[in-house]
Formats: sequence, structure tokens, C-alpha cells
Amino acid sequence: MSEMKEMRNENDGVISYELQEFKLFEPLFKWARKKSLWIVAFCTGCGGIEMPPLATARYDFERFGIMPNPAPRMGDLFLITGYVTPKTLKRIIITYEMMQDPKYILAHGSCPINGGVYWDSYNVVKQLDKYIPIDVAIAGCMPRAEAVMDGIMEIMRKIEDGTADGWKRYRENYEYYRKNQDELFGEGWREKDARRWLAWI
Amino acid sequence: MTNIEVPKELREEAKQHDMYLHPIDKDTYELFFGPQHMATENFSIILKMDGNRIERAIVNPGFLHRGFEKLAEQRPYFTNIALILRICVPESDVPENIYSMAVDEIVGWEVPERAQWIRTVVLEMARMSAWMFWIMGFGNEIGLYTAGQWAAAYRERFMRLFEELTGGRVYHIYTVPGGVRRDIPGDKWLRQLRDTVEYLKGKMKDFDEILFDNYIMFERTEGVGVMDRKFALKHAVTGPNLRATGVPYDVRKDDPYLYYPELEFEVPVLKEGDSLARVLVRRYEMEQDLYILEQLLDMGPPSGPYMVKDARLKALPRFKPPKGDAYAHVESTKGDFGVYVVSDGTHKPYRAHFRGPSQSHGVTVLEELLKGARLADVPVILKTLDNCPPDIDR
Amino acid sequence: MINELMIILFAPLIAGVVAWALDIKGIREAIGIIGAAIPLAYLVKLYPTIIENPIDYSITVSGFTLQFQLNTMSWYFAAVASLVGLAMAFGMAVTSRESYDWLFALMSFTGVLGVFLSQDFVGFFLLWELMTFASFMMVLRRNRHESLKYFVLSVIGAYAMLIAIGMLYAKTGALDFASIRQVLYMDAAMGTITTRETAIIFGLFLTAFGVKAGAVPLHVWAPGAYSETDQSYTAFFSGALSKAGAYGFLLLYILMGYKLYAAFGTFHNHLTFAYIIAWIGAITVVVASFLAVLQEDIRKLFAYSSVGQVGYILLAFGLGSTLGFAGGLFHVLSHAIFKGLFWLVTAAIILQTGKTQFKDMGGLAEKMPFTFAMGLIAVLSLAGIPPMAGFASKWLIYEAAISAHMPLVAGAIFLGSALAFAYVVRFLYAVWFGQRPSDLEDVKEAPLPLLIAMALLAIPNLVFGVAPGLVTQYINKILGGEVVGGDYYKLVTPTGTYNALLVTIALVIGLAIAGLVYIYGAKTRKIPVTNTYQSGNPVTEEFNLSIRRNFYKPLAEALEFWLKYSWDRFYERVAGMAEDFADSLRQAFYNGNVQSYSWYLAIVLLILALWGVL
Amino acid sequence: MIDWKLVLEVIGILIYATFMGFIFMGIERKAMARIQRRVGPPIYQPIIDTLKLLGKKESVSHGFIYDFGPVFAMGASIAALLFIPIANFQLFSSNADLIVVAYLLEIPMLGIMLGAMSSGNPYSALGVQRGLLTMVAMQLPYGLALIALIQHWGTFKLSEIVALQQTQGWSILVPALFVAMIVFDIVFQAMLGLEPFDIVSAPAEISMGPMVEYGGKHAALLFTQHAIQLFAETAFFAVLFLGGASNLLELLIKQIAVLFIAIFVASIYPRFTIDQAAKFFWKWPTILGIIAVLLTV
Amino acid sequence: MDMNEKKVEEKVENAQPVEETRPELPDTKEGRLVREIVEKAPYAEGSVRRERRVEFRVPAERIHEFLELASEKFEMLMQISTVDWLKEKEFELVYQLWSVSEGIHAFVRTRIPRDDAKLPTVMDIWPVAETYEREAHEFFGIIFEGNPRLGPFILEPREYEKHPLRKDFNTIGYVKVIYGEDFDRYDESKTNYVI
Repeated sequence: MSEMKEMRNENDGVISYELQEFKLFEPLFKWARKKSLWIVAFCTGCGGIEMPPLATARYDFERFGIMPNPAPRMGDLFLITGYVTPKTLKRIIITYEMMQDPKYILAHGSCPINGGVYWDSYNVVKQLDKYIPIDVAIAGCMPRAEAVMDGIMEIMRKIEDGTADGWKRYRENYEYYRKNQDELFGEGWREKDARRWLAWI
Repeated sequence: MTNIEVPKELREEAKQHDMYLHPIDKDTYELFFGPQHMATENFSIILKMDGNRIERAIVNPGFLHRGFEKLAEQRPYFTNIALILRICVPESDVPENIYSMAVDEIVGWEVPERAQWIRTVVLEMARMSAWMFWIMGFGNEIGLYTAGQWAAAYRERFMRLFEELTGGRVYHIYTVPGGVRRDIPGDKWLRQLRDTVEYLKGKMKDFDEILFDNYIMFERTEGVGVMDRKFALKHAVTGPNLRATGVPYDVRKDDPYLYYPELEFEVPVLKEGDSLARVLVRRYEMEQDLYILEQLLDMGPPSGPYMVKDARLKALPRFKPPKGDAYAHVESTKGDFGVYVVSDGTHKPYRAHFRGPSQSHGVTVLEELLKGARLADVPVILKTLDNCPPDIDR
Repeated sequence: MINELMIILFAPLIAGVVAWALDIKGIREAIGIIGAAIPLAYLVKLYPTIIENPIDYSITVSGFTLQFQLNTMSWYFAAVASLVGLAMAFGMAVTSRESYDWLFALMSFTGVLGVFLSQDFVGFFLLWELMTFASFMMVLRRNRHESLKYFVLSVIGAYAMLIAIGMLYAKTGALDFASIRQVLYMDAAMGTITTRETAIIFGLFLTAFGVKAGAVPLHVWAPGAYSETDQSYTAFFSGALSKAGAYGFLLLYILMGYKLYAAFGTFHNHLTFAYIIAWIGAITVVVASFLAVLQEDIRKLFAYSSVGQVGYILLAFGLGSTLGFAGGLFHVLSHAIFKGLFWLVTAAIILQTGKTQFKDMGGLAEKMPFTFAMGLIAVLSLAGIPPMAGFASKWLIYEAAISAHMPLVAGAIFLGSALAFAYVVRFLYAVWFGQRPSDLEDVKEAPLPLLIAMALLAIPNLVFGVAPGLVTQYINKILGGEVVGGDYYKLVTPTGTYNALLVTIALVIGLAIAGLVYIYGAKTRKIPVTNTYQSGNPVTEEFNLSIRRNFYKPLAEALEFWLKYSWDRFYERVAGMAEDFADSLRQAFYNGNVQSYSWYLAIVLLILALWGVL
Repeated sequence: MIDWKLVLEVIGILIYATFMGFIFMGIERKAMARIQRRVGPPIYQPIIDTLKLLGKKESVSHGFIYDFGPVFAMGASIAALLFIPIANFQLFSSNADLIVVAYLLEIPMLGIMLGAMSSGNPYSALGVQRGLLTMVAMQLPYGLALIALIQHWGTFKLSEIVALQQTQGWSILVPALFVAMIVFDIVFQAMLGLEPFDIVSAPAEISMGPMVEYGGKHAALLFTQHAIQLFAETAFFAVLFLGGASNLLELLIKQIAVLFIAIFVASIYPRFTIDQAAKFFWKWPTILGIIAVLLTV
Repeated sequence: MDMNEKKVEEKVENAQPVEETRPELPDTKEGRLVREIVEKAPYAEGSVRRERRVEFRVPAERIHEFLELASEKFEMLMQISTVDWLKEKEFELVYQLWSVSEGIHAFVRTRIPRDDAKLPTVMDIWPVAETYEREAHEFFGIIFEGNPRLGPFILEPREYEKHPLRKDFNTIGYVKVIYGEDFDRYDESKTNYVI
């Protein structure tokens, strides 16, 4: 069971690492971060339907250097496209922790803010900000593609003036987020969830 | 039949979550496919792989479960329209329509001709935009991004028309029990629709050249995910997937609703049952849908009201249908989409049970078809079955 | 006085016998290592001498005169064999548990050296058989079935050689190489030996040497025999013994080249007989490499790889140009050092884990870092990454093959080298990376003697890689001419150049630039395999996340049609048929009835009588 | 002692190649976007992407080889570049010939594979499997095309091949070499990792394959490596078949022409599966390659 | 999943007597079909609702037998809908069948007690029933004997144990417990929820 413990420690220490400070080129990198936001390809809810129009001829967000990418390690921007169920939220947290700092979250639609139409649903997370830090939220159901673009522009602006600090908040208040996550899912949810499948494969 | 017999003790143990099971079987490995993956939407398959072949696939849905059926029991009949259309995102008009049709049947409303015509147009437009969406998905999954990009751009034309008609891009909240919410904006809209249909008819040739006649597309899909007629019927496969196995079952023909009895169209049928057949059936259906839209436009909207005249509609939140139940279904691009509504005479439905086509396509059928497939076939099979995870999860 | 050649030749044998006889742990290893080191030491000592002129020695045993000579070529082969032999001895010091192994390993060492040093067919054949016998005994100990396969094919090879030698003796009346060569050279003009007889002799020798070299379709013994013995010994088995076969092919050229040319003529401007050898080599390369890619056992993989690499040597020799010989000779060295290294790494892995299947291994890089580094050098060398010895030799073969205008043969090399890439990466992935099975948690680094052995072979890989001129200049001496020009670091052929030092420098520059970028980036922290992309799902170590089996299944599927055919199965079927035939013979004739025996006798006599009459 | 002119040339070409490589990547994305009827990103977008990846404040690793892989890949790409005659800059090209360059161009693959494998992720492993099998599959036609070229020009040296082409006309004007060029162009798709042979990364199947575990500076290294590799490969193509170039502008035009062919092919074909790709490579390109080779014997 | 182990106790008194009086069946294709089936299965009660809609009522213990019979005419099982009649303390299961050859939809209704909700699986007739049964099991806690995969399917284990679609599952209360109270939506008077 030794590796089990190791893993747990690793997950606990997911934020206890050193950050690199680039002194000379920091402004350049800041500019680059703003101009090149790669979206983690994770269609978490119904908002995913507005991703194709955004990526195609009508709106074409690649103009601004935005590009979906399946690999979370390379991602910068996590688009929470719509409502989040606890089952999805687990995956969101895992993927979010896998992304590398600096990383940003754009919550898309009313549901991540307060549950939206699913405010009384037993399986929809009501306030996403309790579990992971959100940088920009767009209200509406479903927010139009223009609204999403606007949200992304807002993120860019926030990156520029340094207020897109969700990842910093996550590091600083990790206990708070961790506590909320554990309250929702129960302690040791990663192992529990993983082991559900052991008997089946 | 999927027969995953796990010893009971093992399952018990797994449930207890505190066992240590080392991978005994080193011949295979586990691949978690989705949800954070480009091929699946929010949907997960756990693959037990041998090299690049799949030995067993276990579907893990439920990432999109919002408890619609529970929520529908807590909301009045008309409010539910704004809720249940979120079941099927690419074709949000389908749940609206079936729900309205079921309620119509319970109440015993005869929906006005004009409303029926509009509903049919809306459904066909939804189908067409869903086809475009499907081309995009399929193109992306086999690596032909160009076709996908074009298709998604053409879909925007329908989005614009929808917006003008209903006020919403994706969720329209347009079809309500008793008719539709608003009338057609005007003749200009009809002209635009006709232009769009004409435009798309021309563009189908482009899609033929780049996608449907593509040698590599044939290579990728031929002989992949084959199911025969018997299998398809036993697994309640519907829609284009069923028609690709040689069964000419189309709800629009066999259980006609709305304006469809008056329309002429063919039900394309192929009998190979593989992914290629499914792709080609869809290709022919696109043509038929454009043809249907054309016919509808030729007929023109019948005159008359777009909503039934009923005193009960004055106070919508307190609208109470009589006791009873009804099952309504329509042909969506993914298959037979049905709903079973039970009314106990109060202002909220007692039960509304949806039957998405992916409930059968996305679980048992998928698990069966993936057995022995290559990993590269997974997106192809997923997309040719046109699996829509929210159908399963609801 | 005892000649140096005799010391070189018999030191290993004597050491082996002594080690076997003493059988004291510790001492037998020391004796063995010393015995294996003596030939190398003497060869190094004799190097200045033989450059000038060869050393001869002959003894007469019961009427036969055994001649030995240490000339530039035999020195080269002997030195390669001794280097691998020494590494083997170091390796065996830890992998071998019994004195039995020492006896036969060192006996085969003597046999190999004898084959390289012999200058007449009596000694050649005797020592060849000694080598075969000793290696057979090494395999017999571990696996009866595989050793039998090896034995049967070796016997076929031995008989073929014996008959060929007999025919040559009948035609030329000589057994020593010099006179045979002389006679055949004369005969090429006169043509007393008919083309058919030449063809038979050629075919027989081809069979004899092909068996030892493991050329397709006579390779079937190799995978089994290479894997079913002490892995340190396999370093020698595959590194040096198979070179005896290659040496045999070279001998064919020396002894019969002109005669064969005269007998068969040319085919599209190539020597016909060489063309055959080249194609045997090419087919061996492709077939064995494909099979190596599809293996699931670490030993089998390298066994097939050995077969394939020896195919390169045959192919190079078959090109018939001096450049081809140079490439082949260089590859003899580089194959010996990188494949020897591979087998030692394998020995270390098997010794430390007790596993041979890829599916049981994984994640060992952290546990055995030095072995891993050595394995990486071997991988880079085998895959032909400049600047490694493997690349220099392969480069020469490429140049030779293309400038010899054998395009399809050259195409086979291209395919073979890509396949080599594929199977070494499979080895890297399955053994060193990925998830570590929990039963390998307490694996330790290999013991020191094995590490010394590995280092002994790894250093030449680097040295001859950066300075391939060291080898080619010596090869120039063997071939008696400026075949490959340039200096220590630079190889120049009539059509191409390869400056190994400059390539190294360029690589270092590149690595330095990349390293600077790397260092500028953020500081890394180490994460476990469970914290990787799993489509967002949580996993634990209990899941099997490495492709342990059927890694190259798509290739197997693409080759489905070809994989239906197997030489192994064919031979087994032939063997089965022979057995059935023998059975039916036994039942039909040897039925134990005396009367029927007398009938047979009568019939035989009758036939003989008729033959005499007619 | 030190040839300062050469040193300056090397530094200059490296900077130029890296920059142009990024621009080529930008052109690739831009042209694809135009074919898809989009505006597309700015042409210097890959530079921004790489800078951003380099500017990540944290970085993860799976051990030494994981770090070494990308470094090795980029180092090998740089090394390969130095041996290709870039227009009128010969650099080291007289010191190594076609075979060496062809090999050096393959090493980056090994570097990426090494790093990807060491992460232990099954998706990476599948990517490695596919990458190596693609290489196995394409190597035969690739080798045949090169052999045809060498046989026709009778030399292995790139600089001599260029010189011969400048006097006797481009390679593609020779019928046999035109066939070889077609073969090489098919293989080229696989070398660049474009459709129909983008089997290695296949986002919809194995989520970028070997690249899936890379992020931050590792990915930045790999992007830079890809840029250099792209430049080197297109230059290699131009040198082999399009007569080389006498100045950088001419080379640039030829490189972009080569690139555009690749882009056009990539945007109208879907992706093969790996076994289909192997079968495909061993069928038509190999037959064409053999024809080319036999025509030039 | 452990509910699988519970023994089935067939209660004789639960079996409803076969109805004597049958409604007249119209002479349409629907009517003929219903008559044909009811003749073969006299324990079932069939009626025609409207064009292309027929209905059968079958006692729970003979449901498998009946569906096996019906599957000859009705090739597809479209859905198994469960309705929780809390007042009657019963679950109503509606097997939605579709006949491709005839173009007729059939409701096959059966009722089982809420506190001992067990039915035989119909996986052997329609393999797709596995999914439907898993779903019905998950949301209502009905046990289908013979289905090996009953267990958390769409839901997570925590919600699965609650069987949320049962009428006695208090959604709002549960949501407040799980996600906190600060999301409530009252109207101005703080008395009614605003939906």
C-alpha cells in the first residue's frame, strides 16, 4: 500500500511547488499568455454546443490565438461550458490540477454561477466557485457565442492587468477549496472513484 | 448480449472501496476514454485493450445527469418546455415537440394546421442543422477538419433563421402544447429559408466530394462496427442506424405525425449495417430533408391560428390537463426520440419519461460494437452511431 | 617454445578446464576471467607485429598438419571475439552458477578463435565443431528442445561443410587455404571443376556458414538457442559465434571467389554468387527484423535482432565491392559490441528480476540506472543514431549498397533500420519505462562484474562512433587499399562523407541550445504515473496503464497474410513428416520377422548383382 | 583557428531557420484556416504559443528521460539543419551526406518517443506505437525515393546534388525522379505529421499521442524543435528535388511551395488508421518507388 | 447490487384474477393484433387506445412470459417507464413496445408493490433491456432478477442509494443538505419558490 500513500501525498501537495519568476521577460510572457489561450477540450455541459460556432467561420476564435487542445498540460483556459454535475466536477478538478500555472477558468452560463434552471436539481453543483476558482463568469442560458467571446476578451484584459489570478487563489486558499471538495465528494474520492472500475475490468 | 459477469464477492469488495487488487491480467491494459477527450462528449468509456484492439468496453455515462425527470415533476406543464429541451442540445426542438405532442394528446387538443406546419418546418430545420453538426463531428473525428468547418458554418444559417423565428440560437422554447409560441415572422423569413435550402442543396456536392466520396473515409468506415438486422432490432436501434441494417423504419412514415402524412419523401435503406452504411444513409437523409423542406415551402403555411383556442391557456402556470398518459415520439437525426407523459390531473406532470435514441445506441450497442474494434475505430463508431450522451443521462 | 598463437588459442580452454576441475566459487570466476583476458592481451601485444607481417604456426598431429596464421583479418575477427569474450567472462562471473558453464563457454571461445586463426580445413573444421559442440552443450543445459533444433541444424551444416571440404579435397588435393586458393584460381581459367560441381560446393558452404550466421531460412535455431542459455554467454554466442558464419562467407570469397565468378558469371553487373549472398542477407534483415518487432520475450527479441544484424553483414559482403567488405567488417565489430552489450543488459535484467517476458517488466529505469544508461547506449548504437559505432558501420553499408547499384537491397536496409528503431523502442518502453509491477519494487542495480562487462562493451560503442576512422583505417589494411578515406573522425567514400566528430559537435551544440531553453523554463517537480492524462479520470496504481503485450499489434495485423507462413512451422512439419516416414518404414520393414529380413537381403543382393551386370 | 565566418553563419542560419520554421507553422495554420473559410490566426501565432508555453510558471517531469527527450529532439533537429546546404550557406554540409541527414532528421522522433514513453501514460504509449509504425511503414518508400535520387545523380553529397541540379536541371524534370518525388511527397505528409498520416497525434483518437503529457517548457522545446524540423525538412525537399537554391529567398519560395502542397493534401483527406497506413505505404508508394529505382539503375 | 441476493417471495394473493369482461376490440389491424395476442395469453388484458396505440395489462408474475410472446409481434423494446404511484404503494412499469412490421406501439403495463419491487429481467428477450433495467433500478430501486449489472450507472453511489426518482425523495431537502442553503429562490414574500 506504500504507493497508495505516496499518491495521496502527491495529490495533497498538488500546490506545494515552486513557481518560476521570469524577471526580464515577464512582460513578454504576459503578452504571450494573453494572445495564446489554449482551451482544454472538455465539453462539460450543454454550452459545448457553442464551441463549434466559435471555432468556425462565423466567430473564429483562432483569430485571437485561441485553440482547443485535448492535452490538459498544455491548456491555459478551462471553459466550464454549462452546468456541472458532481461526477463531472471530479474530472474538472483533476484536469484543472493537471493544467500548469498560470491557468484560467471561464464559467459559461448561469448554471456554474448559481445552478441556473437546475437550481433544485439533486445532481447539479450550485456554486462552482466554492470548488475551483473562477476568473470570469458569463451569465445567460445559453450565452450567445458573442457573449463567450466577450468573456474571453475579459479574461485577456484581466491577464493584462494581472487580475486573472484564479490559479493564485487556488494555491493560496487550497485548504478552503479542498475542504469544500471533500465535503461534496467525501474524503479520498479520487481513489474511491477510480477503484469503482477495478472489479469490472 | 453484454455479459459482464463479475463475481459477486469482487463486486462487493469493489463497493467497499478498500481492497487492493493488483492488475493480475498483464495481457491487457486499461484506457480511460473520455470525458476529457475530443472524441467523446461528456461521456466516458473504459476500454480494456489488447494492443490496439479493444477487448471489452464499459460505458460510464452520467456526467450530464441533471435529473430532468425529477425536475419536470416539480414544474408546471408549460414551464417544463424551458427545461426539457435541454435534453438534446443539438436538436433541442425534438424534446419540445414530443413533449407538446404528448400533452396535446392527453388534453385532446387538435393542433391547428398552421401550428402543425410550423412545427414540421422547425423539426426539419432542426434535423438539417443537426446533420450539419453531425458532419462536423464526424469530419473532426476522422481527421477531416475542412468538411467539419464548412458544415459548422452552414449550420449558422439555420441558427440565424431560428433566431429570427424563435428568439433563441440554440434553445428555442418555441413549440408549446397547443401550438407554437409565435407566428412566423413573415414572408421574408420564408424566402430566407428557401434560399438557405437552395444554398445547402448546392453545397451537398461539396460535401460529397470532400467527405462522402472520399477514399480514406471509405477505408475508415467500411466493415467497422457491423451489426445485422436482428441485432439491431433486439437492441432497439432506431433511426439511420437501423435503416443502415436494412429495416425501413422511420417514425415519420410508420407513425406519422404533424404534417408528414402529406409529404412525399423516401426512406433510404442500406443493408450492410457497418459504419459506412450508416454514414451513407445519413447522407441520403440530408437530401430527403432538404427535399421535405422544399415541399413544405412550396405548400406554404396554411392560414389559421398558430395556437389552439382554449380557456385554460389563460392561466398557464395553473394549467391542468385531465388524468391520463400518452406516448409521443418523433424521428430525430439520432433515431426514435420518445416521451411518456403521465398526468394525474394536477398542474404538474406526474411523470415524464424520455426515451433518447442514444439510450440504446450509447450503452449496450456501443459496448457490443466496440468489442474487437481498433482504438482508431472508437470515434468512428461513436460518431456513426451518433451517440448523444445527454440522451442517456438526462 | 610455446607460440603466442597457441596461447591465444588454448588459454581459454585450459582456463575453462581448470575452472571446471577446481570448481571453487570465486576462484573459478577469477580463472575464467584471466583465461578470457589472455587472448585479448596477447592480441593487443601482437598488434604491431601483424601489421607488418602475419604470424604463422603449424603443428602436425597424426599426419595432419594444422596451420594457424594471425594475419590482419584474423586478428580483427579474433580481437572482436576476444573483446566480447572478456565481457562475457565478466558477465558470467555473476550470472553463471556452475562450473559447467565455464567449461563450455570457454571451450567455445577457443573454438571461435581457432576458426578465425585456422589456415587449413582440418583445423577449421575441428575447431568449428568444437565451437558448435560447446555452444550446443550450453543450450542443452537449459532447454532440450531448443538445443535439439540447434543440434540438428548444426549437424546439417557440419555435414554440408564436410562434404564440401571432401569435394574440394577430391578436386584440388589440398586442405590448406593457400593451396586451395591457388588451385581454384588456376582452375577458374581451365575449368576442370564443372559449374555444377562448383555450384554444389558453393551451395554446401552456403548452408554450412548460413546455419552459423543464422541466415534465413536457416535461422530457426537462433531465437531458441540464443534465448535458452546463460545470457552473458549469449553476448558471446551472438556477438562472436555468429561472426564465424560471417567469416565463413568471407572465406568463400578468399578461397573460391575467382572460381565462382568464372563459373557463374555476372548478373546485371553483379557477381552472381555475391548477388545470392546479398539477397540472402537482405531477406534475413527484413524477415528477422519484422519478427523481432513482434516478439514478446526480451531474449527472443534480441535473438531475432541478432539474426537480422548478421543479415546486414552478409548483405554487405554480398555487395561484392571493397566498400561493402569494409562496411561488413565494420559491422562485425559494431554488432559484436552493441549486441554483446544488449545481451549483457538482458543478463542483468534477468538476473535481477527473474523475468523474461515484457509483460512482467516495466519502470526499471529508476531501479537500475547504470544498466539503463548502458542499455540506452546500445539502443542508440543499434538504431544507428549518429554518432555511435552502429551508425558508422550502417552508413558504410548504405553507401556500399547504393553505389553498388543494388537498390532493392538498399531498400531492405532502410526498412530494416526503421524496424530496428521500432524494436529497440519497444525494449526501452517495456523494460525501463511505464508502470512498475509491484513485484519489482525491490530490484537492485546489477552487480559490479556485470557492470564492468557492460562498460567494457559500451566504451567502444562511443569511441568507434566518434572516431570511426580507427576502425576503417585498420580495415583498409585488411583490404589492402584506401577503401575508406578520411582521418580518425571522418569517413570518406568515393561518393559520400561522414564526419563523426562534426556530427557530435553539432549534436552537442544543439543539445546545448536546447538545454539552455530548458534551463530557462520553470523548475520541474516529479509526478507519478497516476497523475497523467487519463481523460480526466482518477486512477490508481492498481490499474494497468502500460501496454505490456502486443505493443505492435497493428503491424501484426497489417502483416497478417505473411505471418501465416513460418519457417519454424515448416521445419516442424518436415520433421514430423520425416518422423512419420521413419515410423512407417520401421513398421513396414523392421517388423521383427527374420524371414522378411532375409528377403530384404536377397532383394538388395539382387539389385546389386543387376547393377553390376548392367 | 576558429572559423568565425562559419560560426556567424551557423548562428545566423539557426536564428533564421527557427524564425522561419515558426512562420511556416503559422502559414500552415493560416492556410488551413483560409481553406476552412476562416480568418485564421496571425501568421506569427506559433511564436506566441511557444513563448507562452515557455512562460509557464510550473513544470512537471516524470524523470530524467522525460526531460532529456525533448532536449535531445531539438538538439538533433539543430544538428540535422547544420548539415543541409541552406541556399548559398553550406555550413557543415560537405561533412555529411544524404544518409546522415536522413538519419539526423529521424532522431528527433526518437527523442520525442523517449520522453513520451517515460511518462507511462497509455495514450503516450499508443502514440509511440503509432509513431514508430508510421516510420516503419514510410521508411521503405522513403528509402527507395532517396536511392533513386542517389543513383541518378551518382553522389550522396547534398552539396553535389545541388550543384548537379543547377547545371543539369532540377530533379523533378527527370521522369524517374519525378516519380520519386511523388513518393517522397506522400512520405513527406507523414514526416510532417499531417493528414492523412497524422496518426501519431490523432487528437480525436489518442489526444495528441506523444504530446499529451508535455506542457510548459517541454512543449515549448518541442514546438521549437518542430519549427526547426519543418524548416529542415522543407529545405531537404527543396534541395533534393527542386534544385536547391542560390539564395535564401529562392529557397523560401520553394519551401513555401512544398509546404502548400502538404497543406492542400492535408486539408482534403481524413486520417488513416495505422495498419491501413502501413498497407498503403507498402502498396502504391513502394511500387512507384521501385519503378523509380529501376528506372535509375 | 447486494439487493440481487434477496430472495424472491412470490405472493399468491398478489396475483390478480383475470378479468372476465373484455372491452370490445375494433376490427382494425390494432384490434386484430390485440385479439391475437390476448387469445394466446388469456391472463393479459388488451385494449386499443387509438390508431397505432394499443395497451396491455399483465400481472407482474407473468410479465416475462407475456413479453416473450409479444416479442414475436413487437420487435423492439423502446423503453421501460416506471411510474411511482405513491398513494397506491405501487410501481407501475410500462414496457413500451414497438412493432416495426405493423407500425403499432404497445404499452404493456404491470404493477408491483413498492416495498418489494422485483421483476424478472427481459434481457434474454431484448438485450437492450439491460440499460433500461439498470436505469429503472437506479432511479426507483426496482430489482430485475437476472440482470448482472444493476448498480450505480448514471448516478454516483451516494445518489444511487437514495433512488431519486421515487416520489418520496425530497429533492429540495436533499439539495440543501448537499450543496448548502444559500441558493434558495423565494419570491418577495419568502413563502414560495420561484421557478
